[in-house]
Parts: sequence; C-alpha cells; structure tokens
Amino acid sequence: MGRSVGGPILEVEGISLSFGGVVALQAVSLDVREHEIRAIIGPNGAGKSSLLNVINGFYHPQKGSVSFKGRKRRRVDPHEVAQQGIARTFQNIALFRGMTALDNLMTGRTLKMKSNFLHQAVYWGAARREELEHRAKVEEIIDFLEIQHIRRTPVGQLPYGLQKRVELGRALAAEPDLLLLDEPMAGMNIEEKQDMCRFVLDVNDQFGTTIVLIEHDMSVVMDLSDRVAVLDYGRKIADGTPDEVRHHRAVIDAYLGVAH
Amino acid sequence: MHLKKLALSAAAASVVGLSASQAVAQDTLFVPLFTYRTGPFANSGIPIANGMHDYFNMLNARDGGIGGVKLAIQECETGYKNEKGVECYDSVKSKNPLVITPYSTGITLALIPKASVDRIPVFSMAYGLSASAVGADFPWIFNPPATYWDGMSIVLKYIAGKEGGFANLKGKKIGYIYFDGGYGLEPIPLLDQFAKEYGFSVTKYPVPPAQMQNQSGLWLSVRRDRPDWMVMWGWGAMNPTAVQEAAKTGYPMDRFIGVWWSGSEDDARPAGAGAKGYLSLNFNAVGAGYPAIKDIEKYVIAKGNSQTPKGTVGDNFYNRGVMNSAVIAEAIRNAQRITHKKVVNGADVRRGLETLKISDERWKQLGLPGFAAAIQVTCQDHNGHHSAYVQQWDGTKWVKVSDWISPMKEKVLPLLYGAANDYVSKNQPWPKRTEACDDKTL
Amino acid sequence: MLYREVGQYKTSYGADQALFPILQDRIGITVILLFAFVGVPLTASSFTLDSVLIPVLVLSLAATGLNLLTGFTGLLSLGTGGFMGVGAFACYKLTTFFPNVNIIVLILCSGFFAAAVGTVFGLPSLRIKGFYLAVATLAAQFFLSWCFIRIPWLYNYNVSASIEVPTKTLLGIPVTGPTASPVTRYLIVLSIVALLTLVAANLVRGRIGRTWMAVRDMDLAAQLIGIRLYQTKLLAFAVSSFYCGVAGAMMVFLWLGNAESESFNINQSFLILFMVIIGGLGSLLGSFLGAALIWGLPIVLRAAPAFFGLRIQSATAEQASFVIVGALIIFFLIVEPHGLARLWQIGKQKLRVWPFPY
Amino acid sequence: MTHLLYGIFIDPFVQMGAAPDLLVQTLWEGLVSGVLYALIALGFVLIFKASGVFNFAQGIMVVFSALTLVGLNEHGVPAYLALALTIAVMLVLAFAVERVILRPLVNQPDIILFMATFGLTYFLIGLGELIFGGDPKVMISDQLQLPSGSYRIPIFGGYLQMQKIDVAATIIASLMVAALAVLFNRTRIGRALRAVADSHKAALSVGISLEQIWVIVWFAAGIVALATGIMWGARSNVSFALEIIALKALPVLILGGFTSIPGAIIGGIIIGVGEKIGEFYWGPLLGSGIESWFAYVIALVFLLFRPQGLFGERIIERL
Repeated sequence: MGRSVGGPILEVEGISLSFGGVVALQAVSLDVREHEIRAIIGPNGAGKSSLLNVINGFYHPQKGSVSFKGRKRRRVDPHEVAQQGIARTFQNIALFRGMTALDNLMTGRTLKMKSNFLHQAVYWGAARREELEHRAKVEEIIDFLEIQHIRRTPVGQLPYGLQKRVELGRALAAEPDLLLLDEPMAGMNIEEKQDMCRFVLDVNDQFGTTIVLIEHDMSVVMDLSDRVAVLDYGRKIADGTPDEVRHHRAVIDAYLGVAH
Repeated sequence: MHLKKLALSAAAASVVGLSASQAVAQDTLFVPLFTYRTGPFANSGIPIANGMHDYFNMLNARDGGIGGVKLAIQECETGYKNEKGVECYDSVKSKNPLVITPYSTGITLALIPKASVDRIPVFSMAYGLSASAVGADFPWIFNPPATYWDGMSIVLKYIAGKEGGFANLKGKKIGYIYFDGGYGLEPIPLLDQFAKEYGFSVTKYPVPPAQMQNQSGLWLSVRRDRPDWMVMWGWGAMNPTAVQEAAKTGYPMDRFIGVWWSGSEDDARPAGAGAKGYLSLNFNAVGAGYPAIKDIEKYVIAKGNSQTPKGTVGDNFYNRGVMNSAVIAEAIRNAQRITHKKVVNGADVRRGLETLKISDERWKQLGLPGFAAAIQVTCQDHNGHHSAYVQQWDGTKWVKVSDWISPMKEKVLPLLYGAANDYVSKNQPWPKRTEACDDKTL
Repeated sequence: MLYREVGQYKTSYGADQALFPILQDRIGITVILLFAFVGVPLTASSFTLDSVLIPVLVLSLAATGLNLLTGFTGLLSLGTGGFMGVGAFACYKLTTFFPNVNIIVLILCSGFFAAAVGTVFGLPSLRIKGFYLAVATLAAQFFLSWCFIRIPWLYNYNVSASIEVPTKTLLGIPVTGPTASPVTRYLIVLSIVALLTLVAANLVRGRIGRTWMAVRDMDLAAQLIGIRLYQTKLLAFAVSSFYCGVAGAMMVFLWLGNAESESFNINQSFLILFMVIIGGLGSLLGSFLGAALIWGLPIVLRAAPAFFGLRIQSATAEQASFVIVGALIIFFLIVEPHGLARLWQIGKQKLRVWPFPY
Repeated sequence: MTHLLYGIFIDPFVQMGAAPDLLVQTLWEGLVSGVLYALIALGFVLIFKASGVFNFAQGIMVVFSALTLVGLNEHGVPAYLALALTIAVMLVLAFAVERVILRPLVNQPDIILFMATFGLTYFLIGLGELIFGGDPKVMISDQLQLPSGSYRIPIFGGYLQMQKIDVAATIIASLMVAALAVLFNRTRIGRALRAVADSHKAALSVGISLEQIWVIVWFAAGIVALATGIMWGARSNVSFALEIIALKALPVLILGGFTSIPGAIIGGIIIGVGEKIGEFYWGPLLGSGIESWFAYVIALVFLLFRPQGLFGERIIERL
C-alpha cells in the first residue's frame, strides 16, 4: 500500500436533519482521515444518502457543522463544496444522459476551466488550448477506467454497469481530495463488482484520494474499507474497523441480524 | 448541410415561380388580389374578396375583359399577416401586375417603399397610410375615396350636427375605441386637435389584438366614463364583440358610430336586437339592386364560378369589394385610353389612376347608379377626400340615415402634408417624384 | 462507399475535437458554403431570395437562438417573438441615434439589447422550471408586444405606429430599404447567420455548452459538480435572446423592410418553437432544417397545385399547410423525437457502414 | 410623481368607494370570464391528471368543437342534432388522439407529448378552417334555447347588469365541476383515473386499461371544451382568435396547480377577477390594454413567492 492514512480531512459534528416531521439524521458525528477508505453502512432509510447530501451541501442541516480540511462550514452551496474538492457519485445514477461519456467527464472538469466567453465563442487561443489540455487529462481517466470504446456514446444508451463507471470517471475528472461514493456497486453482477472494487482501490492507491463509501454488500465493505460507521434510524450506532463493527452487538441486532 | 435543404427549397420555389408565370399569359391584364379568407380577420376579409373577384369575373364573362383584353385574376392569401403579404407581393411583382390591393394597413405600409421602387401602383381604397394621398411624395400610392382623417372629420361633423353645431361639443365627452395598431392609432392626432379646438374631451379605449374578443373589462370603463358618443375604429373579430358588449352595457346604440371598416352586416348581426340603432360610416351603397350586380349574379354566380355564399351578394363589404374592382377597372380603361395600348402595364395604370374621374353619370354607365360618390383623383391629390354617409342598423339591414357628408378638408390637409413630410424626412433618402403629370398634358 | 472514415486517423485531440472531424463532412460543408455564397447569388430568382432564402436564414437564426435555450439548456420559452421584437425596435432606435454607423454593426448591437431584456425575463427561471417557466416567458411575450405599441418613442411617434427601414448604403451600395437588391441583402444575411452559427457551434462544443447541457440533463448533479445554475441559465437566456434579437433586426431591416408590434406576436413565438421541435431539440443543424421545412412547406403547397395544373384557392392551400404542418409535428415526434437532425445523423450512420446493414 | 403614487395607491380605492355598483359589476365580469378560463383550465387538468400530458390543444378544442357545432347547423343540421353530432365528433377525436398520439408516444418525456399537442393544435386549426371556412361564426344561441337578455339588479344607487347567458355559464360550469367531482371520487372509472395519476400499473389493477382511461379523459375534456366554446361563442363569436384567450388558462393552472380541479376553478376566478380589476382601476394609468398581459404577471409574481401553486405541496428534491 503506497498510501499512509493521515490526519482527519473531514469532520462531521452533531448533524441533525429533518424534513417537516420526518427526522433523517440526529446528532450524527464522524470523521474521515486523509487517504483512508471510509464506509458508511446501515439499513435502507438509515440516513446514509442524507448524510452525503449534507456533506456536499445539498441539504442544510438544522443542527451541527461540517469541517473540511479544517475549515468549518455551516451553510454552503453545493458548487462551493465542489470547489473545495469534494466530488461524488449517486445511488441512482445522475449522469447527463443526453451527453457522450467523453462530455460527461469533460463536464466533471468544469471547475478547472477558466477561459472566458469570448475565447469560447471563437474557440481559439486560450479556449482551444484549455480544451485540449483537459481532453488529455480526461483521456487518462478514460484509459484508467477502460472505457475508451464508449467515448462517443451518449451515456443514456449505455448499460448500467458502464454508466456507473462513467459516473465514477466524472467524479474523478474533478481530481477531488474527497470522493463520496453512494452505493457504487448497487445492482451490479459479480464481475462488474470486482472491476469496481479494483477501480476504487486503485483510485485510493494511485491518486491517494480519500473515499467515503456507502455500500450494502458487506463483503465488499469489509474488504475495502479501513473504518466503518453504522447508521440506523438516523443515529450512528457504531464506528470502527471492520472487525470491531462486525462484532458490535447493536450492529448485529440492527443490521446484520436482519440481513440475509 | 442545412444549405443543401435551402438549395432544394430554392430549386422547388424557382421551378414553381416559373410555372406560375406561364399561367399568366402575355396578352392578359394581370390583377393580383391580396385577400384573407383565414384568420381572425376573415369575417371582414371574405366578403370583400368575393366582391372583388366576382366583379372582375363578370367583366371577363360579359365584356370579355377590359377593352377586349381578358383579365387574369389571382388571389393570394395573406391571412392579414405582413410577412405573407410581402411574400405575395414578391411572388407577383415579376409578372407585370397592373395594381396591388393589399387590403391591410400593415401590408400597405410594408409595400409603399417597395412599390415605389418597383414602379407598381398600390391601390389602398380608404385605408393604409393617409399621408400617401400626397401625389408629389407618393406617386405610386392611391387611397381614394377618403382618408381615415377625412373619416374622423366626417364622424365629428355628424356628431356636431346631432348636437346642434360644433359649438355645442364644448364639455362633451367622446370615447374612441380602436384597434391597437397603426390603423386605429392614425386618426388620433386629428381627434385630439378637434378636441382642443372645440373643447370636448376624448377618452381612448385601445383593444389589443389578443383581446379582440374579450372586451368586457374595457366596456366597464365605458360605463364608468359615460361618454356622450362612442367612435370605433375596429376590424375583424373586434367589431362584433364591441357591438355586443355595447349592447350589454346598455350604451345608447344611436350614439355609437364606427368607421367604414366597422360597418359590415356580420359586425352588427351577432348582437341581435341589441345592435339596433348602431351607426357606421360608408362610402358605397348597400344592396343588390344594381344592374352591374345583377350581371354578376347572371354571368358569374348563376354559372357557379363564384364562392360567394347565397344571400351575401349586396352586403356592405361585398359591395365594397365590387367598388374596389370597379374603380380599378375604370383606371385600366383610363390607361388604355391614354396610352392607346390594349395590353397596359403597371406604369400605365398608375397614369390611369392619376387621371381617374368617375362622375355620377359614369357610375350610372357602369351599371352602378348612385353606388358611390363621384370620385376624382389628380396627380397632386391621390385621394380626393370625398364624401361619405352614415348608415344605421335597423336590426336586419343597413339603412342610409344621412346625406353624403363632405370631410373638413381645411383641417385634414395640413395634417396630411405634415405627416407626408414627416414620413419622407424619416425615410431619407426618399426618391423624388420623376413621373410626369398627365392631367396637364391631357 | 463514398462516406467512410476508414484510413482517416486522428493524430491529435485537436483533430478529434474539430467541428467536422470527418473529411467528407469538411468537403461537404465547403461545397455548400461555396454554393451558398457564389452559386445561389448567380442563379436564384429574386423571389427565391426574397421569399425563401432570406426568410429561412433569418428564421433559422431565431430558431438557433431558441434551440440554445430550449434544446441545449432545457428551458422552454414562448417569448421568442417578443425578444425578436426587442432586437428589431432597438435596431430602429439605433439607426435614428447613429444614422452614420454601419448598419451591420447596428444590427449586431441590437442583439445586446435583446440579450439584456432576455436576461431580465430569464430571472424567474432561477425559481421555476418547465411549463411554469413557459408561462413566465408568455408574460414576457405579451408584455413586450404591448410595449411595442404603447411606447410611441420606440417607433419615433410615427402615426402608423410601425417602423420603416431607411435606406442605408455600404461602400455606396444600398443594403437596406427598397433599393437594396435581394442579392446584397441575401449575402449580408447569409454572412451574419454563418458567423453566428459558427459561434454557436463553438459555444456548444466547449465548456459553456457542456454546462448548459448538464443543467438540461440533471440540474442537481450539475450543481454538485460545481456548476452555478443561476449563472448558467441566465447566460443561456442572454445568448439565446441575443440570437433572437439579431434575427428580429434582420427580419425588419434585411427582409420585410417594415414592421409593427403585431409582427412579433405570440404566433411568431410558436412558429419558431415548431421549427426547433421539427428540426431537432439540441441540434444546430436541426434549427436550419426545421426553419426550411416550416417556412418552405406552405410556399411549396401554395405553388404545387398550379405546378400540377390544379386550381386550388390560395386560402385552401394555406389551411392545408396548417393541417400538414400539424401532422408533420406529430409524425416527427413519433418516428423520431429528436427531429430531422437525428434522421440526418441516422442516414449518415447508414451511409458510413454501407453496404452492410451495421 | 405624487400624482402617480396617488393614481396607484389611492385613486382606485376612492373610485371603488365612490361607485360600489361598478366595483360589484367588475367583480361579476371578472367572475364570468374567470369561470370561462377555469373551464378551459379544467380540460387541461383532466388530461394532465390522468395521462400526465400537458394538452396545449385544449384551447383549440374549444374553438374546434364550437365551430363544428355551428358549422353543422349552417349545413342545415338541426341545432340539437348538431350538438349530438359534435359530441360524437369529440368522441372520435378522443379515440384518434389516443390511437395516433398517445399510444405511440407513451413513455416519452412529458415535453415530447407537450410538443405533440402543439401539432394537434395546428392540425385542428387547419382542419376546422378547411371544413367550415375561416370566417368567424355566430353562435346558434337561440336554436339551443340559450337565454339572452339580462337581469338588471339595482344596488348601491347604481345597478348590476348580469347577462343571462353569463349566469347560465356560471351555473353550467359549476354543474360540470360537480359532475366531474362525482366522476372522480365516486365511480370505478374515477378510482382508475386517480390510480393512473399515481402509476400506470396501478390503473390496470383496477381493471381499466390505460387506453380506455385516456379516451375517457380526452372525451371528457372535449365535452368541457364544447361547453366552453358554446358559452364564449355566445358572448362574442366563434373564431380562432379565441385561441389566444385560451392561453389565459395557463396562468390559471399556475395558480391552481396542474392536478387540482378546485384549484383550476379558484385559480380561474382569481385571474379573471384580478385582470378585470387591474384593467378597470389601474389600466388607465398605463394607457389601458394591460389586460393582454396582466394575468400572466399575476401568475408570475405569484410563482416567485409560491412556486408550488395554491394547492400543490412543497417538493423535496432527492438524489
């Protein structure tokens, strides 16, 4: 392992979130250390996705705070979070279906592009140079994810597994420091899962990207992650290494117990 | 790649243009008729189109055309839309049209500059740009028998007559309900000027095109303001709605007077008994009891060469169409007489129009005795500022209720020349008149 | 066989990112442009220029504008007519203020006024989407056409309440007004449209275009990627309105020569929308195909009977064209929701693999 | 400046106080046109509720049905037979729409179906003019025994003038709403309709095929359109210019929401009354004619403060 887990990069403190009467999260705290793979598990409706939505500023919690790279924030807009270096994938794919895989990845780099409107309009000088640089970067990711053959295909027409892969690519294109993966392997067959696991590990390994991962497949979680947090009914009921969690009483009751 | 498509349609169009021009043989008098039998203005457009069409067909059937030369009539549907009108113009201008009848103020305005350059006369009978009556500035445009300003002055004259003289207009309130476009806006300067001079007040009720059939709010204001008289410059679907709303609000119909474009049977009929007493200007007679119209029924309608619905022959706007064609026909005869040619062209007809003179005697010879006031057009005055009369709806038909009332030229002309200068100065460089005046040479 | 990429290897991303990566397309477009700039002016009749080519080009530009907004950014607008009107009246005022400035410059400038107005009426799009936004743009449409009649200053207090185009010359040649020859006006329109189309093509293949499409396809995800929704949408409104404005200015100055409020009414907006739908949402090519079809069809229909020696009332032809256009819209949506442009693509794809089925 | 402020904030209310009868009259006129807007909106809602299609053609269906009725009568068909035939025509239309538009386009994005109804609009305009001619027609009110004339009720020293036809319109409208309410809430079809609104599969479980439901709602919308057409036709005349007015149903929907029948009614009345009051009391300030856009502005302003409409509930966006 060419990576060394460092200090906390993300700290979530006492987050409480509710819609009208429905409580999604209450007083949830957890930290993510640099370069680690952090898993969040829990039954459906435990509030996992809500937590991610809070982290990248899509939901605004009533209580608590999130601090990223030591900078504390209460209420931010998603695009600011993106600027700070957090990217994510989604439980049910949120790709730009009308655009090609290539364009999806290029869009992932929007924040890194600076050329102004006029240059864009004439597509010359700065704009063109920029496009080509970023194209090169994106091609690296395309090679990395082995999706060269579907570059020019509108993603709407791609099979599910590949879409998931493109979505990962789009997140990587932003060269994030923290990558949030919401059930990256949901609904995949075993080969696809293995590929995806490989990608996740390689990303973490080669780019040293910190990864927060929501996943149902226990085996995957246990193999991949350094530390696991368990949510149930919006509360964190356990946190620790896979082994610790695996033997945690509450977890067994709340989650593994009812698991197949 | 898109241009491939363009090229295709271009090819199609040019082929088409070709075939169409073949349709117009060499030894005919080609008179295109811009008409609108579709859209929200069709109720006014259809009878006029029928009248124009039938009269020319009658000339062809009865006299074999004009001066022995057959007329070639071609309708072009404009739907009262300017783009379509301009397209119609472009599609006929290369086929030596003798005269253009736009039948829309908007289209007329669009064609005035073009026609002057292409040397094609435009005949806009009592509509279009009032200022185009000034022959010195608009040698190719003709708008007899009267301009909107003449019309407004006639209306006010009539009102003054009812009130017992212009002096009594002092302190009176006149409501002006108008189509919210060039056509309705044009008379306003004159109306305001009169208001100042005679001390009556004017309240304006514009009807936006989109609201033509939704005037109840506006007529509430009328009920609030209680004008002593209502004057209407309406067209299309606006007219019947206005008459109905007036009846609803219980406005005294015999104090509600429309211009000659707000006086069709279909404008009054929908309001049923409520419309009884509604007044409107007119400059052509109503009814089918004229030899020429009898001939139309005999030579055209009876033969089934017309799409005129039974019973609409002799209606106001049908007769308006007939008059329109009769005047054009007379202008063509004039042109043949002046030029000693049988097959005349647009330039000749312009001269024919500039020397146009239809006396009462001549109207009789045309089989239209007393059908309209005598018309004279000169090369200075392309309008003539002729008289109109007031007609009243008796619940089933129009009845002439006034003598021919002459417009107040002394008031109209200054405005007219002002407007003409304004137009010319705003459209510099405006071509100087080069055409000679025939009435001197003749 | 003719249409094959085989053997055309791209050695740089630059080559791959080019507007027309495939050789045959490059040849094709050059030929077509040559024909449009040289062939047409030499051959076409004045009717073809005045009533077919110029209108289609002008409307194509408006359609392109709407397509940038509706097709690329997914914001449905029914205010196109109004925005065209802003361009037209702005251009008219500019000619009165700066009578000596090159008219083409003024036409392009008038686009900026439309852009400004468009942006203002785009503000609601920050809060509302879809049909709701369509209604907001309807408000713009009706309010603007009301302004065009109710603010006499806009038409220099002409009694006719309409704007006439003064004759303007360029290097001594009249380019607007009645004396300007159709060929001159055609060439100017063609140049402006070609130029702006190129710009549009550049915008949509670059960063800006991608952000627009991202907002269209999934605005939430776009937000989480770091795209500012507000700026993106407003930019789309501005650019779109700019195109519509220029189209409107050209419509008055290089096509009709005169206009009034009614020339930019709601029906205009619908017409442009139909062109975009039939042509293909999200395709620049589509805007042109759509415009050509919707404008060309009635003309052909009007002339077709005469062509086959039939006599049909021009009114009937007009009505028939309504029926056919309506049926066509439905037909296209059923067989190919993505419009003519997609059919063209499919055709090319077939050609590419010809003679094999796939 | 002060004059302007006076004109905006004081004068209108002074007027209202000075001539309360006019105020009542204005409210009545607003109510009537509001009811007519509401009827058009109702057609939208019916179809949207059941098939998720935003039927832009509703406005033209109003004109088309009325035109068919009058046109048939002009061709010598007795009024009531013509009415029956028109209803039949609307049924045929419903079938045709289901077969030709909805079935092939099912599962397409809403926007595509929306566009398709644009096509339908054009088609119906052309067809109507082809068959019956483009000239606006006079509604055959007498043959249909529609009431004419008006009630004149003295109030506040002035009077309130109510056209009998308008009264009839309001009554018929309310009856129709009641009938639809029953249809939706009491009958098996109604359950199916509501089921479809949620999910298409659910509908099948109720034992009614999607196709049938579509035909039913489009037919119902057709009937509503016919009623609207007759009423509005009787107030002015039957012509395609009505189509533009039909657009006023859009702001109504914005207020009422796309799926709520009471919403359509209340929205319609708000818009109708709002624009009449606006035109009557504030219009003169702006040189009148503001009625053409005022309704949309009302809706727009309303949208900015309550994007989900009167009856819609706030949507929580999820990922």
